[in-house]
Amino acid sequence: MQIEDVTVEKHDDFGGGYRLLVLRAPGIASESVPGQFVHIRVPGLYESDLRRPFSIYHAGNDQVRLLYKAVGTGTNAMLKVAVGDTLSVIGPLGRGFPTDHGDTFPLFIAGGYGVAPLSFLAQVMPCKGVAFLGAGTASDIFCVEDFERAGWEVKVATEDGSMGSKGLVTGVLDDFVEGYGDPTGGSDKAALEYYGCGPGGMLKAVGDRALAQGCQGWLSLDRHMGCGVGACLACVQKVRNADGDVSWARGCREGPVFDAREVVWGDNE
Amino acid sequence: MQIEDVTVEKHDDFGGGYRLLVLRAPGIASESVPGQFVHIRVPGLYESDLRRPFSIYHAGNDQVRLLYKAVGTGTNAMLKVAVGDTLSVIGPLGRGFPTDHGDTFPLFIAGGYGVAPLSFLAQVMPCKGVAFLGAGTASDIFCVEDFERAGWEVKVATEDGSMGSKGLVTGVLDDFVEGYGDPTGGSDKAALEYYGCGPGGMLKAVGDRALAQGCQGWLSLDRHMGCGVGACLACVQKVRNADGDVSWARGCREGPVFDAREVVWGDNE
Amino acid sequence: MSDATTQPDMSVNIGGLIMKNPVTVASGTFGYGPEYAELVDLNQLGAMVVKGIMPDAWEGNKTPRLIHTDGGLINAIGLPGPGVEGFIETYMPFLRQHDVPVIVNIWGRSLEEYGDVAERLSDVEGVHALELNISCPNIKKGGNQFGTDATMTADLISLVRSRTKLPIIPKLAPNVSDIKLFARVCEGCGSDAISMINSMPAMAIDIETRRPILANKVGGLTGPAVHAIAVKLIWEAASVIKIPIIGMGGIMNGDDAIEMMIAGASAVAVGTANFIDPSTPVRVIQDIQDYLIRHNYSSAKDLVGSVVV
Amino acid sequence: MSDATTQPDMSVNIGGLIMKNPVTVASGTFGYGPEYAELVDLNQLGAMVVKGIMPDAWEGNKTPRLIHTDGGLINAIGLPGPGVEGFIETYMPFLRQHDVPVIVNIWGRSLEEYGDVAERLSDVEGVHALELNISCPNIKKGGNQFGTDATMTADLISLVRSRTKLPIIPKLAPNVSDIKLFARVCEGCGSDAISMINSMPAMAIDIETRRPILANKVGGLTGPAVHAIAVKLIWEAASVIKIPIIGMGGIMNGDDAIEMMIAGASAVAVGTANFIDPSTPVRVIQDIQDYLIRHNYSSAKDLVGSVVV
Ligand SMILES: Cc1cc2nc3c(=O)[nH]c(=O)nc-3n(C[C@H](O)[C@H](O)[C@H](O)COP(=O)(O)OP(=O)(O)OC[C@H]3O[C@@H](n4cnc5c(N)ncnc54)[C@H](O)[C@@H]3O)c2cc1C
Ligand SMILES: Cc1cc2nc3c(=O)[nH]c(=O)nc-3n(C[C@H](O)[C@H](O)[C@H](O)COP(=O)(O)OP(=O)(O)OC[C@H]3O[C@@H](n4cnc5c(N)ncnc54)[C@H](O)[C@@H]3O)c2cc1C
Ligand SMILES: Cc1cc2nc3c(=O)[nH]c(=O)nc-3n(C[C@H](O)[C@H](O)[C@H](O)COP(=O)(O)O)c2cc1C
Ligand SMILES: Cc1cc2nc3c(=O)[nH]c(=O)nc-3n(C[C@H](O)[C@H](O)[C@H](O)COP(=O)(O)O)c2cc1C
Ligand code: FES
Ligand code: FES
Repeated sequence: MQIEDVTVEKHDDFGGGYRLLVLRAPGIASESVPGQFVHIRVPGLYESDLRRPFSIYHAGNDQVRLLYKAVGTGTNAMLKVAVGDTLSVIGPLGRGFPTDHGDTFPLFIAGGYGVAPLSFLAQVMPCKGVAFLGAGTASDIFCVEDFERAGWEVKVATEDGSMGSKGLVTGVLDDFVEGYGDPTGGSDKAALEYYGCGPGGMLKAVGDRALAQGCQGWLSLDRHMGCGVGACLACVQKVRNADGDVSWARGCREGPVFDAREVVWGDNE
Repeated sequence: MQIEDVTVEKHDDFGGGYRLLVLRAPGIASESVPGQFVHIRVPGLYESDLRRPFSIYHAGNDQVRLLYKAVGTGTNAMLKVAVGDTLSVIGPLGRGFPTDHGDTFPLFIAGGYGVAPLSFLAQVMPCKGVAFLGAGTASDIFCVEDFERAGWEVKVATEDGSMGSKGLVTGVLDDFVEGYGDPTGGSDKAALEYYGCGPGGMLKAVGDRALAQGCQGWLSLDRHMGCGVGACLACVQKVRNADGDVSWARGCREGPVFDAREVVWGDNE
Repeated sequence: MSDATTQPDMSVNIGGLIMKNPVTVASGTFGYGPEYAELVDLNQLGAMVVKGIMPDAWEGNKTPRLIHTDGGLINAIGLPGPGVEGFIETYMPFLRQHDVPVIVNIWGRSLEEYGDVAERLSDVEGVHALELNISCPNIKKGGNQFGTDATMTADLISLVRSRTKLPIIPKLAPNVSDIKLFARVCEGCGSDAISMINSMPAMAIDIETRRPILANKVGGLTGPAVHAIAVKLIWEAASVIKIPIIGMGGIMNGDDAIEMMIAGASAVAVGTANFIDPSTPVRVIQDIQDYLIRHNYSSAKDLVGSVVV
Repeated sequence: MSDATTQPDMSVNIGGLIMKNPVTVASGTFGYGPEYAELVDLNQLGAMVVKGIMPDAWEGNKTPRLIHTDGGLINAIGLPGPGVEGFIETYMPFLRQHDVPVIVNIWGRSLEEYGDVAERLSDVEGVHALELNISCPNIKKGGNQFGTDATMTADLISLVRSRTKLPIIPKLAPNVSDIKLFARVCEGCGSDAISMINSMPAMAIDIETRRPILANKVGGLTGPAVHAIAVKLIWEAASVIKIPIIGMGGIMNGDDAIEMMIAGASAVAVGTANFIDPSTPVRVIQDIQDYLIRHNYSSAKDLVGSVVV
C-alpha cells in the first residue's frame, strides 16, 4: 500500500459505457494483484469529499489501468480528468483473489465493472476456464476479447437477448455447470471454482451455487468506502468464521474478495 | 435591476494586471449607468459561495464590460471562464454617479479597478476634466487612453516614480488644485467636483479635500457584499444626513457612490 | 392519490395561516419585500417573512457582518431595522399590495419588548402571523438566550400569547441538546407553529491578524453546512408535537426542501440560497410540485413527516 | 521571540502528557495504529489517539454507516471495536514499538463501564492518557447523553478520576447551549485536559425511498461544515478553564489548525481529513512550524489562545 501522485497517460472511451483510465503509477503497479483496488482523490470535488474506490483492471509496466462509469458526482467529475493531469492515488488496497490454485476449473461470473478485476485475474492465472458475462443489453458487454485472448471461453447472457443467451448470467452458468464433467456422476463438480464480481444479487446467486455444490467460491463485494485502508470501519460486511461466529469484516482490508462460505447475506443493513 | 444569464463574448488580458470580461447582457446593459455594479455567480465555486460584485466598466451595444483582477478564490475561479460560457449576472445594482452636472469642473481620482467606472463616466459625461490615476508602479496603470480618447487630461502618479509623478495620487491632485483658477482669489475652486473610486484611504483623502474646499464630492465605496440588492444588510456604511443624524446606508443600494459629505469615516468596524 | 392530470394541492396550513404553497423565505435573507421584488414575484411565495423587527430602530453590529466559509456563511448582522413603527409605515403599504401572507419576525431586548411589538402588530392590516426570534446568536441582549433556556422560552411565549391573537411561531435555536423539550414548551405555551432552525453559533479568526473576522467576534453559521443538522432537529421535534413546523437551514434546491418536509416540516423557508440565486424559492416550489406529481401525491400535506423509519 | 536560525519549540503539555508537536489524530479516523502505518510515520505525530474502546467487543451499527454530505461526512459507525482486552492484546504491542504517546479513547454503556476500562488501561505499558468519549451521537446507551447533561458529566468524570492516575481528557459534545458549563465541570472534577468537538448530530433522508440514509437513522456531522462551530466553542471554553484543550472539527490544513490554536486549543486533532489525505497531520505540523517561524514565535505554546479580541 502506498500513496502516489500519478500521471494520467490515457483517458478514453472503452466500451460498455465505461471509460479507460491509464495511470503511470510504478509503485502501486508493482504491488497489485487482481481483485485489489485503488482509492482515488477526484479533482474538482469539495476538499472534504471522499476518495472513490476503483478495481484495478490491469497493473504492469509501471501502469495501473481502471475502467469506470460516470454514475454520480465523483465519477462525473472524473470525466474532466485530462491526459497529463496528476491524481493522488492510494493502493493497492484490500485482499484480492487468491492466485495459488489447485487443479480446479475456474468459472468467472461478472457483471458491470466486475469484468475489470476478473480480466486482470484471467491474465495472471495459469489455468484457463470459462468467463460468464452478464448485462442488460449487448452494448453493456465489454472485455470479451480480454478473456478470449487469455485463452478463456466466454459465455454471454443479456436480459434482452441482444447478445448471447437471453436472461440472467446465472442461466448460462447453470446450463454450463449442469453439462460439466461426467454426466452420470457429477461429483467432479466440486472441481469447479467460482469467482464472482458484480452486483450483489448476482454474487449471492453465485455464492449459493458454490456452497450447494461444495465448491470453492470467491466473491468480490463492493461496500461503501470511507478511508479505504481499514481505519473508519464504514465498509463492513457480516462474515461467519469456521467456528460459526459472526463478526464484521472490513471490505477494504479483509475484502473486497471474500470466501463465499464466510459471507452472511442481508444482515448488513 | 434584472437577473440575466449572459454569454461571455471576450475574456482577455487587459493591462495593469487586470482581465477584461465582455458579456452579452442586453437587459443589464440597457439600464446601466456609471458607478453601478453587477453581481456575478462565479462558476466552479461551492454552491453556497456568494456572488462577487464588479463595477461596470462599460455598458452599451447589448454588452457589459468588466475589468477584474485575480485576488482570491472567486476571482481566480473567474480566470477559467471561457468565451461562450454562460454566467448568471444580477445588475445593474446600486446608485451610480450623478449624471446631471452643472458647470463644475470634474476631477476624477482613481486607484486600482476604480478607473473602470470612472472611464465609463468619462465617456458619458458632457463636460471634460482631469483624471488622476494612481498606482504603485507603471505597470499597474491602465485605461489612460480611455480618458484621453474621451478628451480628458490624464495625470498619473506612481509610488516608485516609474510613470508620471512620484508619490501618491493626492500629490498630483493637490498640485493641480493649487494652480487651478485665479491664483489670487481661489474662490472658484468651489467649481471643482470630485469623483473618487479606489482604496479607502484614497477616498477619504479625496473626500476631505472636497469638504475642505466646499466642493461637491462623489465617492464610490466598496463594502463587502452579500446579496447585492439590499436584503442582507451586510454592506453597510455609516452616513450622516443633512440633519446630522447618523445611520447605516447600504453600499449596494444607497451606494456604492456616496456624497462625500454623508460619509462617516472609520466607524464601521 | 391523484390521477396524473390533476395538479396536487400545494397549500399548507401553518397554525391557521394558509400558505398557497409550502415555500417561504427565511427572515433576514429577503429584506422586507421590495429588495428582491424586481427579480422575484412575491405573489408566488407561500408567505413572505420579513427581517426581524423590534420596538425601536436598531443599528445592528459593526462590519464586517457577513463572511463566507466552507459550505455556508457566518453572519453577525445584529438585527438592524427600522423599528416597528418604521416598518409599518415604510413597508406594510408595499406588502399589502401583494397577494402573499406576511409573517413578521419579531424580537426584543426583554420579554416586555416582545410583547409590545406583538401587540402593536396585531391589528395591522396585512400582518398574518408573528415569528418570534428567540434564537439569534448575534445580539448581546435577548436573542439566543431566550431560546436556549426552556423556562425563559416558556415565559416569553406565554407573554406574547397573552398579547396577540395572531398566529405565533417561535423560532428555535439549533444549539440545544434536547430540541424536543423546546418544541414541547412551544406547543404547551400556545404556539401555533414553530420554525427552525436559526443559525448555528460559529466563529472565524484571521490567522494573520489573529482577530475574529466578524466585528461581533461570533456569528451564526447558515447554508448547506447546517442542512443535515436542521433535518435531524426537525425530525426530532416533529416526533413530539402536533403543531406544524416551518423548516429551514441550508435549503439550496428542491431536494433539500423535500427532504425537510419528509423529516416533518409542513413548510420550508429558503435563506442563504437567496443571496446566490434569488430564484431558489420559485424553483423549489416547482420541484416540490413535480415531485408530488411524479410520486402520485395528491397533496403537499401527504409528504409532511412521511419519513419511513 | 526566537532568531530565525533556531527552530521554534513545537512541544506542548497536555495535562502532563508531553506531545513533541501539537498535532494528533481524532479518535475513529485513524484506526488503532496499523491501518495508516504504511502511509504515515506514526512517530511524526504528537500523539496517537485510537478508536473508542469499551469493556467488551462491540459490533457497532448496521450499514450504511458513513455518507458524504455538503462540506463533510455524516457517520454512524457506532463504536465497533475489539473491547479493552482485544485492544490491549492486538494493538498495544504494535503501538509500543513506536515513539508516540498513545491516548486511548474510551466509552461505556454505564458509568461503571467507563470506570472499568479506565482502570484496566491504567497500568498497561504504553498507554499515556485516556480520552473519555462522553459525546458520541451514534449509540443508544451512553454516548451523547453523558456529555449533554452536566450532572452526568460530573459524575462520570469523578468516577473515572477515582479509578485511574492516567491523565483524563473528556471529549465534549457540540450540541449544548452552554459549553462553558461543561468545560468548567470537566475541570472541576479533575480532568487534565478536554478535547472538543465530537461530531454534530445530523441526519440525511433519501427522498426517493423516504428512508434515513444511515442505518442508524441519525449520525454525526464532521469535516469543514463543523469547523467554524468548533472554533467558536473552543474559544468559549478556553475563556473559562485553565486546563488545556485538544481542538478538533474540520481541520483540513495548517490554517484551520492554527486558527483553532489561536482560539485556545493547545493541541489539535485531524479527523475527517485523514480519509481524504492521510498526509494531512504531517502537513499540518509543517505548516504550524512554518507559521511560528514566519511570525517569530519561539514556541507553539505562544500561539495558544492568542486571539486578539
Ligand atoms: C472495491 C470497489 C471497487 C470498485 N470498482 C469500480 C470500478 O472498477 N469501476 C467503476 O466504475 N466503479 C467501481 N466501484 C464503484 C465506484 O466506486 C462508485 O461507482 C463510485 O464511488 C461512485 O461515485 P460517484 O461520486 O460517481 O457517485 P456518488 O455521487 O457518490 O453516488 C452515486 C450513487 O452511487 C452510490 N454509491 C456510491 N458509492 C458506492 C459504492 N461504493 N457502492 C455502491 N454504491 C455506491 C451512492 O449511494 C449513490 O446512490 C467500485 C467500488 C468498490 C467499493
Ligand atoms: C461595488 C464593488 C465593485 C467592485 N468592482 C470591482 C472591479 O471592477 N474589479 C475588481 O477586480 N474588483 C472589484 N471589486 C472587488 C471584488 O468584488 C473583490 O475583489 C472580489 O469579490 C474578491 O473575490 P475573491 O473571491 O477573489 O476573493 P476572496 O477569496 O473572497 O477574498 C480575497 C480577499 O479579498 C477580500 N475581499 C473580498 N471581497 C471584498 C470586498 N468586496 N471588498 C474588500 N475586500 C474584499 C477578502 O476579505 C479577502 O481578504 C468590487 C467590489 C465592490 C464591493
Ligand atoms: C444574513 C442573515 C440574516 C438573518 N437575519 C435573521 C433575522 O433577522 N431573524 C431571524 O429570525 N433569523 C435571521 N436569520 C436566520 C435565517 O432566517 C435562517 O434561520 C438561517 O439562515 C438558516 O437558513 P439558511 O441556512 O437557509 O440560510 C438570518 C440569516 C442570515 C444569513
Ligand atoms: C468515522 C468516524 C469515526 C469516529 N469515531 C469516534 C470514536 O470512536 N470516538 C470518538 O470520541 N470520536 C469519534 N469520532 C469523532 C472524531 O474523533 C472527531 O471528534 C470529529 O470527527 C470531528 O473532527 P473532524 O471534523 O476533523 O473529523 C469519529 C468521527 C468519524 C468521522
Ligand atoms: S473504508 Fe474505512 S475501514 Fe474500510
Ligand atoms: S449586500 Fe446585502 S444589503 Fe447590501
